[in-house]
Amino acid sequence: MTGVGDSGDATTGVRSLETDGLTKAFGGVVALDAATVSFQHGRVNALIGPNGSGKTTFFNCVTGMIRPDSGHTSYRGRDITRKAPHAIARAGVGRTFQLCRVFPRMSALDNVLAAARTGGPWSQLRGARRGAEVDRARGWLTRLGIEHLADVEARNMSWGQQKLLELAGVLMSDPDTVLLDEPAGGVNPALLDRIGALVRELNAEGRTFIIVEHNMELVMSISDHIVVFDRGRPIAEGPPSVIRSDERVLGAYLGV
Amino acid sequence: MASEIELVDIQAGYGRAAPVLRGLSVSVEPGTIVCLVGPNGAGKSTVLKVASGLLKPRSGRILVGGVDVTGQGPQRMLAAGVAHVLQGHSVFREMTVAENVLLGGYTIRDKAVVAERTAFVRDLFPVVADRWRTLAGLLSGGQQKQVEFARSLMVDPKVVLLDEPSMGLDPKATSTVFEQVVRMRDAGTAVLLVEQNARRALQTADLGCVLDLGRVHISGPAAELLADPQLGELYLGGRPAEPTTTGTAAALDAATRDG
Amino acid sequence: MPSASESPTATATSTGAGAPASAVPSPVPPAARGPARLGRLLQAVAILVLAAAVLSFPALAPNPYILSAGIVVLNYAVLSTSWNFVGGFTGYISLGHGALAGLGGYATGLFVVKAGLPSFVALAAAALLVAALAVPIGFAALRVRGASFVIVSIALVLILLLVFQSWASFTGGSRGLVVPRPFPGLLRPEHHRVFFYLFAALLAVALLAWWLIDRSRFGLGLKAIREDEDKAESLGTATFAAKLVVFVVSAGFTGLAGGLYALWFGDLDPVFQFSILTGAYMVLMALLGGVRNLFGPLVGALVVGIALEYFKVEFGNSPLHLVATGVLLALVVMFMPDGILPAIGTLFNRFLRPTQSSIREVTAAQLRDRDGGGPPAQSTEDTPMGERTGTTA
Amino acid sequence: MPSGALLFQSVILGLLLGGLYALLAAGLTLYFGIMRVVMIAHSAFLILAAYLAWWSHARLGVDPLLSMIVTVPLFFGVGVVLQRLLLARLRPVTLTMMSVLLTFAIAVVIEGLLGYAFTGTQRRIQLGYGTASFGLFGARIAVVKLIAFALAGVALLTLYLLMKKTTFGWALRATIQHPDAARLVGIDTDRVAGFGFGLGLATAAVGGTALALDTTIYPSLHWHWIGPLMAIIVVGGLGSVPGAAIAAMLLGLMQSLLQIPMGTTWAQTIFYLALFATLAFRPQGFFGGRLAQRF
Amino acid sequence: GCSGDDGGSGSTDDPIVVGISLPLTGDFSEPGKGVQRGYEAWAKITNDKGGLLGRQIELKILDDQSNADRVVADYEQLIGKDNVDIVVGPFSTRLVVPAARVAEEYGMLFVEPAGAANEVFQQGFKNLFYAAPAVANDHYNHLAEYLLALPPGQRPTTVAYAAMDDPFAQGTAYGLKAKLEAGGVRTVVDEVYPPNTTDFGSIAAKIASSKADMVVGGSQYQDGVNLIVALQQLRYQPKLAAFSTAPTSPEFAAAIGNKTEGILSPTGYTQKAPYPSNVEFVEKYTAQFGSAPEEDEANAYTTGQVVAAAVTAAGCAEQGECQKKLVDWVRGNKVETVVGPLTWDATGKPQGAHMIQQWVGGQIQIVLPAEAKETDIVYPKPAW
Ligand SMILES: Nc1ncnc2c1ncn2[C@@H]1O[C@H](COP(=O)(O)OP(=O)(O)OP(=O)(O)O)[C@@H](O)[C@H]1O
Ligand SMILES: Nc1ncnc2c1ncn2[C@@H]1O[C@H](COP(=O)(O)OP(=O)(O)OP(=O)(O)O)[C@@H](O)[C@H]1O
Ligand SMILES: CC(C)C[C@H](N)C(=O)O
Ligand SMILES: [Mg+2]
Ligand SMILES: [Mg+2]
Repeated sequence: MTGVGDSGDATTGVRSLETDGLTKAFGGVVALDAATVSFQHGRVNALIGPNGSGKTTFFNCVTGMIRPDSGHTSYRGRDITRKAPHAIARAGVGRTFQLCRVFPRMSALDNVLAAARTGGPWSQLRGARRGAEVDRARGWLTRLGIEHLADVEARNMSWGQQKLLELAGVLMSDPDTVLLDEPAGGVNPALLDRIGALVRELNAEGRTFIIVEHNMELVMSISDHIVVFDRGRPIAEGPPSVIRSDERVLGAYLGV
Repeated sequence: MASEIELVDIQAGYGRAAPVLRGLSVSVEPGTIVCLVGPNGAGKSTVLKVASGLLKPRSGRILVGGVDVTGQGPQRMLAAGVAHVLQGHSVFREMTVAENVLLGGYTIRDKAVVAERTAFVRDLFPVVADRWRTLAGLLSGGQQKQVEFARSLMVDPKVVLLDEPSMGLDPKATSTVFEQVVRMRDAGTAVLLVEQNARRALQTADLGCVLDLGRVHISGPAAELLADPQLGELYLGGRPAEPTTTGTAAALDAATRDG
Repeated sequence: MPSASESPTATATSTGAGAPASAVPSPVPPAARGPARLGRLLQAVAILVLAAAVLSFPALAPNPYILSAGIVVLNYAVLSTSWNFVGGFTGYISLGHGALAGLGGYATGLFVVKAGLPSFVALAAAALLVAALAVPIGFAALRVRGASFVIVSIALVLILLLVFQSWASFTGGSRGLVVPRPFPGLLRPEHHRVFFYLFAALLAVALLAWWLIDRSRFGLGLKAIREDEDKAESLGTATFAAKLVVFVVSAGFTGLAGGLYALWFGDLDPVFQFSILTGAYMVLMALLGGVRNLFGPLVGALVVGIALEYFKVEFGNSPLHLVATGVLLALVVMFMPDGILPAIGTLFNRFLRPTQSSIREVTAAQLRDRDGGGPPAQSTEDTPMGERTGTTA
Repeated sequence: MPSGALLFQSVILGLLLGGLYALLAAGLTLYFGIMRVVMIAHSAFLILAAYLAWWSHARLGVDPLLSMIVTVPLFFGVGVVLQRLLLARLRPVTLTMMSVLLTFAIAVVIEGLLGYAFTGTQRRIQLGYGTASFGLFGARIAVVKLIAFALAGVALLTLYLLMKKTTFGWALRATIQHPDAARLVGIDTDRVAGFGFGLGLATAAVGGTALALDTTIYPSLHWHWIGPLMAIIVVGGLGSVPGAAIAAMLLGLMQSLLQIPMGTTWAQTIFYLALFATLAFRPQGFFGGRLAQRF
Repeated sequence: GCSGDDGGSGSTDDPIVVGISLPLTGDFSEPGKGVQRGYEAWAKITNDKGGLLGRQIELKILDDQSNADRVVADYEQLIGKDNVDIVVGPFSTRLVVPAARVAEEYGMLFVEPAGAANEVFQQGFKNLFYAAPAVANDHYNHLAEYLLALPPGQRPTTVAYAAMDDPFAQGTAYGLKAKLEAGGVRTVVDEVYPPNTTDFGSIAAKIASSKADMVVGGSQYQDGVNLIVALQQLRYQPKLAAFSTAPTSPEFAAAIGNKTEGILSPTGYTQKAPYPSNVEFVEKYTAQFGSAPEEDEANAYTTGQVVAAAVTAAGCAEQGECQKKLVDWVRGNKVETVVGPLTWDATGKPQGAHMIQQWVGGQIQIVLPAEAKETDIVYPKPAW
């Protein structure tokens, strides 16, 4: 088990994910423009901003899926800029994808099991469907209300079901810091309340969240700290109450 | 008034699996918005796929403008006036935004109409105009969604089926989309809208249907559904609606007030 | 057989809004468990029958030709099982595995001829060499996916063909390489018998290795790569390393098969050792049987091997045997895209298992009561309750 | 040190060869890049077309170029039928993999039928102008090679314009990228995909005829072509017709020049070296579309 | 009538089944079919005369697709399953070697019509005999002698060689090369191309630009044709052009548009050879197939003659002990054939020499050695 438990008490002041001057341009489009952001450990953070402001690109860069042109990323004080995605994931940063990615020809249960973390290389040879892990996997499916789909192949699920399955997977991988890209997109609002509660619960256990989301209601209700992106760089940050009244945010994002 | 589109007692499903829709009936009259809500996997998208001919129902009938079109493919359905915007992402990823939008008008022969509509959508969604020559697959998720919606605005159908058009959109774009939905309704189009942004959608819609277990669970005037506390808890989420505002709208309002 | 009501999930719901507890589906539909067990039993029986059939084959074979045809089929089976380490788990379709077999054959031959190693030491050394070469090859090839990988794998065969043809001073070039017999005294029928058992043993080892990976966490990680590589990577699977490892394992087995074939066959010619057809047959056999099944490639090899021999005997002196092979292949692709074994499985399921539903069987109200533990909702008047269309019965 | 004359002659030969390569690879670009189909049978169709050209010349006395009047529409039709009857039935998820096998099967069937109909004997069209050539600054240009080159140019240009400028091209690309969405904008996806495939085979008809003008053909010859053609379209960037054309010219030229110091066999490795270099440094190809690396 | 009882292999009315695998498709199909015709002619001519040991000859021919793996499986099938009485060889060195190994390990006599390269005789086969006058490296011996005997002023001074990467094809070209180089003739181009080469433009360009006096092609068939056409396209006019096997094929002249004048080729056979069996062969073959036999047909026929002689002498033809007798007989005796009397050394290598043919006046005719010539060698050759 990773040190989720013991870091739980140090909820403030510990640095989680940080970037320094992160820049990424695609051809002429500057998706990230020297973005310097710092997220603290133990919080529920939100990352908001208009479409195309670079939120997903930010996720992709910090999780190693794409190489930034310049700038640095560190996690808990350690530089992870050039690390491979799986190494970053193993360091404790889990993520979901905006365009929802599941393993289409695997059952829901296997989808979740495939996310389970392992120890050293030799543990790779252990059986994949051992009791304890199957129970844990089923537990996540149940918490997200899709336990009845355990044996259904992911490609045969509805959009929202896949979204939930992806969330179950990333939670199964037991990350310290969870990056969620639009977890609410397409999810039934009734369930969303439960997801919100789940996030708070997991946060209470000491997990950090960074959530990209356009559902302001959810964002405002669950986050401790909000960072607002525009054109590839943060333009404001602070607790929900502050963000709600920040003029730049209103102009750039809320469209008033 | 006669329904523009009517699904009668539809049974439908995928492959050999158990049916997803189990005797469902919905109809939409011209100039109205009917909003479908329901839990994930209830079958909302399946309803739309049946309505646009992407999925052939196992039994039941589909009427468009009173004509039985059961079993017709999407091409015929489009010709009959039914347009469908898919859930998730359905841009043509390796084609430019321009090609995507223009393909929206694939069936329109009149060049002038195409040009006029193009200008309209370019105006409506700045990203479409700004990224006209970019491959659509390179856009951000929300930008793609906007392109998709723009593409669907190229035609002027009698029935429009929208599957979560606001998903992934920022508040500004969401408003644009809802404005367009209203504009279509006002122009006499029959709109069948699926939304998980349920409160906002029901505020816009005339009628609401709650789908669960593959059939219509409850239906009625949208305002009534919104007001039902139990439905709210089960399907619409969030706090029971304050009289006028909720969800994103609430945040917006709050923002406007404070600003 | 455990009934649904004994499962913990179901007991928790017994307070549900009037729904009978047993109606709540347990994660595994109870009806599916019986067939699963039956399936396992059938599988065990099948393995035993298969093993017995293989071991008694040399005794039963009416003539040495049939025995040699049996070796050819076993060789195909080992090759396609080896291929299936990469193809089945990671979904990378290599049409170039023929090159690895060819390398194994040539390496074995050259170790014997040039280094004077004893035949089976040479075989082991060759397999290690092929595995070692698979590291740089995999390093280059596994960087690309899908169609590009297919092309790269084809290129691998063709480039090795050119090298082995051109570098005649070392490889013998198109003059070929003659691999000395490991058992020089044996008459041909005896020779066949010995090699039949050697190939059978190699097949058993390859199957065992595949099975071990299949059930392991490593295997699950590989399958995740097959489904969505980036996603697997983001969940912490070291995808590149995993692909490379399994490619090396696959190459090692392929090399062994190629080497053993060289020892049996004796004459190596670059044109036939490095042929796209070899790789294509491996793929064909694995797909035919079913790439997701342990025994898929073996079944495929049996069918294709026997069919090839049959067509050859039937249309011996006209190219129509090619047509027959092609038609067979096309029929499989069209009508059994998942392979023979899964097709049989589906048939089996259709009789023994009810159709499954992915749609939830309880209303939102029931669901909330069940895990929310809150006050039971007075169900909305027109909630359709008793609807569970016999899916769990 | 090779003489200047030899160098110049080699450059000419290389360019002519490259033109032929470009034509032969053009159809592959279409299937791979646009339709996501790994079409192993393309070169088998080339050989089939070559045989038809040979047959019409040897048996009917018709100039092989005229045979295209029949073969091009015929191949187009065959392509449509193949796509509709076979390829369209493959599931999209496994399309890449299954198309390899299916088209492999088609290739083998063609090879078998060719062998059955025409025997395995090597054939060569005996044209009155087969060995005719004219001089150009000391180098010689064979008439047949020039004809093949011209055919390539015309066919490639037509293909390019068709894909980029016509609604058909757009509809085809849309169909492949998102069939459901394409149907929903009103595209008859079945028909369009069929036409796309037919178009690819139509290029094979032209290519096969060009090939038959100046080489010997035999039923199993198609295996020989698979490697170089695939290398060309990867280097050119899967899906890019101009990319494939440029790559073909360059590789043809390089092969021809490398043959002087290295000999025929080693010179062929240039295709695979270029292939590996491309994948190592620019997996999306040197001239192709930007999203091509995704599959 | 045949006996209906297949009880034992010894029954004397049973036909003698001769098993053969041939490349009827693939790379070697063209000559492969020639060999097939030769075998068929042999069976027919022999059967018409009452067969061997009073038994009819029955051929069992399989197609190996020019594939070495298949050729082995074929002989395995012929010997192991079909239980043929005699096996004879396929076409081309690349297939003969693996095929011979099967025969060897089953203890069968293996007379073969087309394994001419030196390699064949270095494998340690004890049962193999090549039924033709000479091995590949000796094919051009007469030509080399002739050229080196020319006065220095007339002798070609530079030669370009292009050989297929194939043991036989290279064997012929390099046999000549070794002798000419020893005689002081310079090699200016030495190209090897893989068997599947279809574009000869560049090789031809190299040869043409070397302006060599003579071009020598180590060719099988199709490659020879392509190379000649490519050379003609470049208007290269050597004083002498020699190609192995291709020019002797009946398809050759048409394939290069009848521009054959002056092309040389070694051959082990001539239709006009005075050997008694040859007269009969040519006559009956022509009656059967409508055209006179060429080298490939003759080689197969020769193979049959060798087998027939051995069977007649040993008085048996079946698997087992008999094969040893057959082998011993062939090793110890001289056989009269359509290509003349043949004897073999311990490795199965024949002890004769090839003749040289040239296309003269639209016909391929023997020009060397002097004692066998049908017409005079034309040197330098006319333009093509
Ligand atoms: N691979 C790429 N190639 C080219 N441009 C890209 C690429 N990925 C992203 N972009 C561009 O970078 C910008 C930022 O995209 P990003 O996906 O990060 O936005 P986002 O904030 O996640 O938006 P959304 O809310 O719509 O998801 C966009 O303008 C997009 O078009
Ligand atoms: N292609 C498919 N094959 C098999 N089953 C499917 C397929 N698509 C959807 N289903 C199943 O059909 C049911 C209804 O799916 P549908 O997509 O209509 O739901 P939905 O109401 O749109 O859900 P969401 O809100 O999550 O989009 C689900 O249980 C799903 O698992
Ligand atoms: C002279 C020919 C019959 C010999 C044959 N071409 C070979 O490869 O050995
Ligand atoms: Mg995004
Ligand atoms: Mg849906």
